[in-house]
Amino acid sequence: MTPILTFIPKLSMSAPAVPVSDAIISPNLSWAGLILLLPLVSLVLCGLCAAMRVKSKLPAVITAASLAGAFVTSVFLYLNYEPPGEVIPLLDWMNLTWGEGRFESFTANFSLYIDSLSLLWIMFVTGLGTLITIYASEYMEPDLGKGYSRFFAGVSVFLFAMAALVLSDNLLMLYLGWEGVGFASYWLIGYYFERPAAVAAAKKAFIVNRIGDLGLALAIYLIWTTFGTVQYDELSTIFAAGSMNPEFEGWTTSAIPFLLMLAAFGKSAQLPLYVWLPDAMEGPTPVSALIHAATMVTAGIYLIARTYQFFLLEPVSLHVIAWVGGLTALLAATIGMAQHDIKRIMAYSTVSQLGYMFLGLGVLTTYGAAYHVFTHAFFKALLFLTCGAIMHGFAGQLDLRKISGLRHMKGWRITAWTMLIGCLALAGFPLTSGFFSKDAILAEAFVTQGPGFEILGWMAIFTAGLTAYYTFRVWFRVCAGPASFEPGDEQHDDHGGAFHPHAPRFAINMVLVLLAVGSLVAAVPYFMSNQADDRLVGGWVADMVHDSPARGGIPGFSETHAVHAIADSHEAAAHAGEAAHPTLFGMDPHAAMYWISGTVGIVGLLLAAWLHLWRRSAADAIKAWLYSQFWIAWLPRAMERKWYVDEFYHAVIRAPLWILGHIFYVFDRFIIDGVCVDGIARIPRGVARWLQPLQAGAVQSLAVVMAGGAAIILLLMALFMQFGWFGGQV
Amino acid sequence: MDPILPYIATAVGAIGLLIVLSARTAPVRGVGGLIGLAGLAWLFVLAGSLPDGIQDAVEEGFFLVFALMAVASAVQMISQRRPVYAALFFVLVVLSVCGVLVMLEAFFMAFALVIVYAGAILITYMFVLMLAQQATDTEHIGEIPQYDRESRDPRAAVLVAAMFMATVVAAAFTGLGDLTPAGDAQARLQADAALLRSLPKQVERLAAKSNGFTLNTDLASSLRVEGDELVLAGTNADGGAATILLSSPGNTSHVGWSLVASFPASLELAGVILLMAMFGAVVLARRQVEHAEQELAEAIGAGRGGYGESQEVDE
Amino acid sequence: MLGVLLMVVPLVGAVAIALSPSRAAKGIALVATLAGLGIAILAAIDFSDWGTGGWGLEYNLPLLPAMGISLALGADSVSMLLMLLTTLLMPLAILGSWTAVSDRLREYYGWLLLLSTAMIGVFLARDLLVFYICFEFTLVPMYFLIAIYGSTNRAWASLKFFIYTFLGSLFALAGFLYVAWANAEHAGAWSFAIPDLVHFASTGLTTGEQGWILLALMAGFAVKIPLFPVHTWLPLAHTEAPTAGSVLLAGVLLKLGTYGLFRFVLPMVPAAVVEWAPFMGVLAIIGILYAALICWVQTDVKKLVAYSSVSHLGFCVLGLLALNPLGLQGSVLYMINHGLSTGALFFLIGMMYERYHTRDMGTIGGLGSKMPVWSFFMVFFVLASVGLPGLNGFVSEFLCLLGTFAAGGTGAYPGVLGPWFAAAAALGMVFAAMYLLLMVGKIVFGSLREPSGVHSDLPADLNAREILVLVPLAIGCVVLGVQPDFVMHAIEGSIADTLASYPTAVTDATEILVGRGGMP
Amino acid sequence: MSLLASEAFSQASLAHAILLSGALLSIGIAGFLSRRNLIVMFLCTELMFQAVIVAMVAFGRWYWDFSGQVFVIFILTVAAAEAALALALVVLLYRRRSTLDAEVWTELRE
Repeated sequence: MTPILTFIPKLSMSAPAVPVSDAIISPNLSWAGLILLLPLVSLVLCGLCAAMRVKSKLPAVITAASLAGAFVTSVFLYLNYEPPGEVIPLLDWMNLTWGEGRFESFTANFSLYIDSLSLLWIMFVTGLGTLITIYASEYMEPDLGKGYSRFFAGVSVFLFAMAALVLSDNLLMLYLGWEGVGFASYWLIGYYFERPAAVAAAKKAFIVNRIGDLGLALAIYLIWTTFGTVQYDELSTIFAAGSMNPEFEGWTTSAIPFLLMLAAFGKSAQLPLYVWLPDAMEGPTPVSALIHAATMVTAGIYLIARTYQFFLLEPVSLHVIAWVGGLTALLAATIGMAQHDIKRIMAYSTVSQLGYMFLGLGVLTTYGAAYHVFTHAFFKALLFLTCGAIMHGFAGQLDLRKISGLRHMKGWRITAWTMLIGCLALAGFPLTSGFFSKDAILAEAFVTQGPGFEILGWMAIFTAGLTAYYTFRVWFRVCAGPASFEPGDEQHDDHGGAFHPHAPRFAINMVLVLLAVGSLVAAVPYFMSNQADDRLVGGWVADMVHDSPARGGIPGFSETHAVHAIADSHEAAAHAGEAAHPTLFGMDPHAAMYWISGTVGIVGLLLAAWLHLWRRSAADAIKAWLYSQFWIAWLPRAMERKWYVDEFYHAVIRAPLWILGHIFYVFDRFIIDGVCVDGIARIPRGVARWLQPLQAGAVQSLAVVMAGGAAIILLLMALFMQFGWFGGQV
Repeated sequence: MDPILPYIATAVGAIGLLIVLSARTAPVRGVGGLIGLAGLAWLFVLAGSLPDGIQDAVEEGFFLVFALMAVASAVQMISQRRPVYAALFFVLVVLSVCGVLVMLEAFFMAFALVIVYAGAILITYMFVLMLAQQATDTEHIGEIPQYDRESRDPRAAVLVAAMFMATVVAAAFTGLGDLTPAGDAQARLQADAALLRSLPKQVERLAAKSNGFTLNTDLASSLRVEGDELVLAGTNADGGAATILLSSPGNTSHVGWSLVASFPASLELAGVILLMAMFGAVVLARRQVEHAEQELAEAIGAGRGGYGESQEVDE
Repeated sequence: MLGVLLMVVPLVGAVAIALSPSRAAKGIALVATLAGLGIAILAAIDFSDWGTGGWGLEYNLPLLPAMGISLALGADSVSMLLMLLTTLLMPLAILGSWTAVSDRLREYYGWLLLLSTAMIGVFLARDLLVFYICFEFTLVPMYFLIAIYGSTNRAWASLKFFIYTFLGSLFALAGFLYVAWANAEHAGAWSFAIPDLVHFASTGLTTGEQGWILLALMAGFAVKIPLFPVHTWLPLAHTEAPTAGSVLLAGVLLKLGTYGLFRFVLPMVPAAVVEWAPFMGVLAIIGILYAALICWVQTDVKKLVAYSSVSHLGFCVLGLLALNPLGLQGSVLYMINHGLSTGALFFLIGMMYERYHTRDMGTIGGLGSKMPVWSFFMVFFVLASVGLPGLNGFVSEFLCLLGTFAAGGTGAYPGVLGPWFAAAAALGMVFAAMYLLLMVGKIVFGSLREPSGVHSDLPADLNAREILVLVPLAIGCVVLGVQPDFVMHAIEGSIADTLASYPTAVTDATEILVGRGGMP
Repeated sequence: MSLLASEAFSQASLAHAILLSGALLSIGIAGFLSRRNLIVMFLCTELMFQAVIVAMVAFGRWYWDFSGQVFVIFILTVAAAEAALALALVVLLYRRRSTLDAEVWTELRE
């Protein structure tokens, strides 16, 4: 497919592949700080609204305005951006120098690092943020007086933290954003704090994220002790100086990627640490859409993309990422199939799609991962918002068995049709944005050599089929079929009579339509011509990723150097010439992938249609059969119970720690305090009691003691006179 | 002579004493007594081997007899059930001590002891004993009160006693070596001369006894020791230089002279002590009338001053 | 002159309270402490040696020239900051317990003011005896505050607190006296001035002697910090202490231990510190993880925060033992930050206690809906102590851990700790999130649970006075979180001086312990 | 003229005297500490006086210094005074509790 559309002028710039290291320090761009400042301002204003108990929708307006401003600023920033990227110092935070040596200074300030990768991220973060805030302004109406401003304050904090994370020029400010985003998700998941489930989910989210943050913190320490700096530009100069650098040997350089990976898995809910994301659905739906689908969960991918050079040092880490991503995708997809709550299904689908993105990172196509992030943000946000609209309309009803035939109901047509677009994109229906982005990843899985990447590729394709199945299972159950519904349990304003669902009004519909258009348009960048380098394929997103440290993962660059040991610098290897292209079924892997994933997508769709549209009874029959067969009954039950992962964590980590805590507490109170401290305190009293009888008051006992004492003294003196001190003759 | 032997002897003596004190029946006490005395005798034998050995067997013999008699009666005294017998045994102790004093040529003190101690002090004890032993009612006459029958646990007491004995034994066997003895007769005469010189009046009285002898004034030169005689120089009636012979004073005069010469103040003090003792005894022993238990408690509780102000209560 | 004034003003206040009727006690106490704060700020402004490690507020009144003892006061930037923290917490403590105490008022405020003098005395002391006397004297007021104004079994708690700490500091006295004696032997003349003793100890004493002195001083300061095995008095003392007592105990008294380490142990016995640093580091780490897990299972809120202080100060000690500027910067910042955030937490718990007279998380919960302002502050300060970046907890915790991490022998100050120490301690960050969020989840969020039949004349949510107490602390947390630079530059000088004797002492000692350059 | 003035008073005989006085002293102490009858206790003190007298005279003889014997006189006065007062007290105690048992008096306890 030759690139067809080249209409965005900016892309016509052509510049040599300049190493990113000498980013221009340009303080004149300090207006870029607005992206950070505006959310802060809206946070303060929403806080004031909360203090003044504002009843109107003012907080929503403030937040929407500030996010729109941030979005416009980021677009402007993108428009006059030159490839090597700029460092914009804003405010001093920590800089300590106690010597002139390499490891005797530590600087980490609030300053922005604008390069294509961060611009790509900040644009879709702020863009989606604005849309979702508008959606939330209507969605949160029931809580107008009660928690409205607190909600929007939370959204502003989230956006500030996400911006700080994405735009920061050093790992410490990234860490600030990282924890800030975790805190914001704690704040927003726990929005309905009366509900214990929400509070528990919020706590779980924050703690699991904190485990990820622990990994990031240790990575930062290691990086500073090994490289002496945490600034991106300084790090890239070190990397640009080639890999033969004294700092690179030793166990630290191989530990850093694994710690960064731990952080990414924590934040982007991958296999070991994904348990918090499904529970995070306790929060209001706009939160799930904004944070747990589009922006926050992609932070993990951004981190790995930003620090990709570390991963290139250690090829094993890339293989681990690929496998973890692939396995998570499969696992989440299987769980997603067995759930009934549409928001939980979407949550598991997010985990699964993130698995894809990590697979992309693992198989050296940062471009594929980034592009999938870009498209996924749109259609997943769209799907979440449609679920939100349904939940909002049907008084909290989320069970797909209780609602069907939405497209026939009056006022719900927009929701149904936008949901269809979203489902198509998610399922990877040919020519949709999801299709192109997923294929970019799947193809690379077959191109790059690595341990078991072939199996990973076929597993990913099978997962794509499952994705198509469970997506359309939702759509056919909810939107297609006979129109019938049962209201949910949140009957807060049942003004008598039968409950009739209130369809979403203009704000929600407008946002849904915009997002639907967005997810369709998201396919376009794939077809833009690649300016940065003629060998590039992948359109605009590839250009954006190309100018960033994540360059190593651009198709056309990737297949050569990952395989060889990191003997020579990866710059040289890239130009050494193309190794033979491995082919798949005789065709170029990308082209082949179009056909394979297309067919798999359609097969999944038809399966879902057959089971959930035409022959719903058949679905129930199969399910009953599965449960009846003892040898297979465990499988559906396990899938429905989410493979017992939560119970596993509880049994392996939480319960032992809780018992250990009690043991320590008992140990502390009785052994250390009781035995040691009080024990020692009891010694004097014991000795006193032992000597007490001597003072019993009987005259003669007193006399005996007195005389005895005198006698002993005299005797000792006499004996010493005679025998001298210890046998020495006097 | 192994230096540890005396301590073993002391231990034997102590064990003997322990048996005597804690035994119930007479024969066992007897055996204990024998063991104790055996220990003591062994000690005396060991002491015999000290330098200069035993000068005069006879004298030492008598000394030994008196010593053993003293110790035996002392043991009897503390082990006797009846206090009166204890007092009587104490008289025996005093007598045997006087014997010892005689052997040590302290004749005056021996007899003083008999008179004062055995005579006066013991009689007071007997008197008080008789007073305090009245049986509360007739059928108890002759019965030994409980506090006399059993002594307090003697183990600790005997142990302390043994320790004191060990100290004395240690001193006796090691410490005496570096004490300088009194020296021979000549030195003793010189000491007598020095004593007489410090008593001029006494010398004049002696001089006046021999008729017609006048003393020249300077005693220091005139009183001399020649050979083993004490000589006093002076002028006799007819103006010629003459010396008279002073007999070395006997024990009593020695004691008297040194008492007056070196301890005049203490003598007065002794008198005062005796006076005070008499007053004390009189004040303390004034006829007190029985107090009811409650008044007594109240008196102690209220703490109204000393013991003296008790009210007279009719019989 | 200002130094003496700082110590005298609270005394004058105490005397004034003694003379005036008990109604006026509160007012006088507040005026005295605010005056103290004013003087402290004045002193800070005209203190010229920020960042250079120089000494200001000099004052010297020879008391016993023969023995070289004099009332010598002086403050470098670290002492100045800690003194500012003390003078800030004092008025807040008095304001915080405005309605908490109703009987024996004069005595209560009198003891508080005496405590303030003693604390300032410790930070300003330049003479060993003055330091020790003030260090000891802090026990007396705190004992009476807990014994008289505490809750149920206050007698036992105060007794244990007093004897435990006192016994420990006796060993410290022994150590000090030995150094003073050795100095007198060496120099011929007795002198208790700290600079002389520090200089002599670090150069004149053999490693063996230094080892013993380290043991003695640690006995005194470890109890105060408190370090792991000797911490059992803290939860008891905290749960029984009145609000103001708890705040000052957590806010300042625990810092005396770490200040003691910073001012005496580190500079005085460098060779021994290097030798024992790994052992003490292990103790600190055990303290962090052990106390954190205990916090997690607590039901009494105050005991939970008390154990959290044990855990947090483990980081502070670890920072000190890293023996490099990063670690020390982190630990000095930690002393200040912990004072602010934990002090505020105790205020909040006190306010809740005044309203509901219970601290058991089982009987009370979900106050978010009923007391929104209180909940906001509670969540804010919990996040400050959890170490959320942007607030003060994070900066100090990060620097301490980075210092410990870097103390693996790479920088100019090759330390003796290393990555494994820091990794184990970093686990404490996760545990901190667990127990603090659990506490917030129970008390602030969830459905409202209130003990029945509890009457309190205070309004349901915070009144103006209580907010006035919390706002300065909140501002402090934010400012120190976003702009820690001005503090870090301020204490650079004195940290360099403290570590002056380390590069040499460290290199030969670390040969034994850690292979050159390699990670342990 | 001393009737039986034996020329020398050897160290052994001095030792004998001292041992005798030690024996008497220790028996006195044993008696004082074990017998519960107040009067017998005081008798034991008298016995201890005897021991001292023997020692005094023995050393007096050894040094040929009569202050030893003079001192015995003072011992006698003290013994007499002590006997008088002690017995007065014993009488009082007897009147108070009509028993001579030493164990009865335990009010001295703290």
